[in-house]
Amino acid sequence: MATIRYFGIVAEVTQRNEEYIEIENMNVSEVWNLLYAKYDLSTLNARVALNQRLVDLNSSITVNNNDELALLPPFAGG
Amino acid sequence: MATIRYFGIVAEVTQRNEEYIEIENMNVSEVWNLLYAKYDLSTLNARVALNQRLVDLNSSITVNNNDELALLPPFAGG
Amino acid sequence: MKQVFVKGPITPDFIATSIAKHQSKYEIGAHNIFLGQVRADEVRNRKVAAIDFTCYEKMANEVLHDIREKAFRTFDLTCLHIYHSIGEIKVGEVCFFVFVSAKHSKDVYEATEYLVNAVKKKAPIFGKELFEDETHQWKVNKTW
Amino acid sequence: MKQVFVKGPITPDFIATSIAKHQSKYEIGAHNIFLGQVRADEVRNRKVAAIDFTCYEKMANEVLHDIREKAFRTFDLTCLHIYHSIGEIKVGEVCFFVFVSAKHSKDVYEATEYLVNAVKKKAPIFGKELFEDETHQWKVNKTW
Repeated sequence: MATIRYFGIVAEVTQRNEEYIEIENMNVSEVWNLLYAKYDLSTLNARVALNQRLVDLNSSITVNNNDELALLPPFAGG
Repeated sequence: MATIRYFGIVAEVTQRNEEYIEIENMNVSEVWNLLYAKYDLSTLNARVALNQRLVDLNSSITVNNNDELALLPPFAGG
Repeated sequence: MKQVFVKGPITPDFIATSIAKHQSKYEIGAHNIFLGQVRADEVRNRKVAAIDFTCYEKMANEVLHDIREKAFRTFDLTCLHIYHSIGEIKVGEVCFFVFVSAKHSKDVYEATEYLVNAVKKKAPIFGKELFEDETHQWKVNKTW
Repeated sequence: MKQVFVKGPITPDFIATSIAKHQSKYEIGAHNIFLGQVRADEVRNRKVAAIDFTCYEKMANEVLHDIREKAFRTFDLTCLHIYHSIGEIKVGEVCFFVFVSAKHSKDVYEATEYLVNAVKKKAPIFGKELFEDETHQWKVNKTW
């Protein structure tokens, strides 16, 4: 199971802070498209972090079980 | 009488913080030369302020009685 | 890993204590402090009353570690500290505190500006602006 | 004329109180603070133990008034404060406090640097560095 975490306005839209999904032979881009379709994320201008590092939404890096993928809305610190 | 004020290392050399001198038809440059000769100010790299405004050591501005002339060593605030 | 996130506002007392801790470091000649204070912005006649901050702490700590390392490589600093609030911070309260110390004053200014901008741009911190009328909107940094 | 000169060191408490006073100004989003701390410099094996500051207060107040006016004309600031110690300030103690506040962070950095450098260069403040062995030397700012 991979952990998917949601923050800020993304969590508001998905109505959860995290969930676990079974991953098989999927890359970042495919997981992103899966979640994008499941929730309507089109207006959110989100980014993806794989194991705490930002990666491209279209990245072909493989997502493994035990990985943590986070969907991050615009940063607003400071 | 004009007031002459000394600060920092200048006051240390002149051994006083202020004195009053009778001024007659003297400009800044002449007063400076008078004090320069009276005390040995040669090594002090001082500046002169007339009524709280910096003026050139060679200034020909007239010094009047009731004026305040200050001999200022290098600034060291901050 | 240094503790960056503070629950609730960063108080003047907390800042004073941080300053006092540096008074035994006799090689320091200059400190520069940046404080971010929650502003009562107006958005279409609604006034901000507070910002509720959350963060992705695990990622934020790594990002902040890198930012800190880069600052030490780039600028001649004695020490630096970064603190950011989590939770609801009211207008007028301080939510962000960057503290840079160096031997000489010339080294502190640019380092502070670098740190403030790097945190705004790179740290996964999220801010929900709560308006007086109980509606809200999500804050977006210009650097996004 | 604002009161700039403070007898003795500028304490962390004094700084905290200044910060607290700004928390009711809801238009402020960013503060930048510069603190000058007395450093234990070594000069030919003699170590600085304290600096004894004096000033030509009448002239300093006029100079600082001009510096403050120029800063308000040049930068988009909400408020600014300058404090400088007079008397003997020990190593580790703060002798100089510049406090700049603005709506946005981008406006504070350069203003702080301008103010610090203008005070160092233009204000008639004199510093006698007292060494641990009870000798002394007069401090000279590089800008002289």
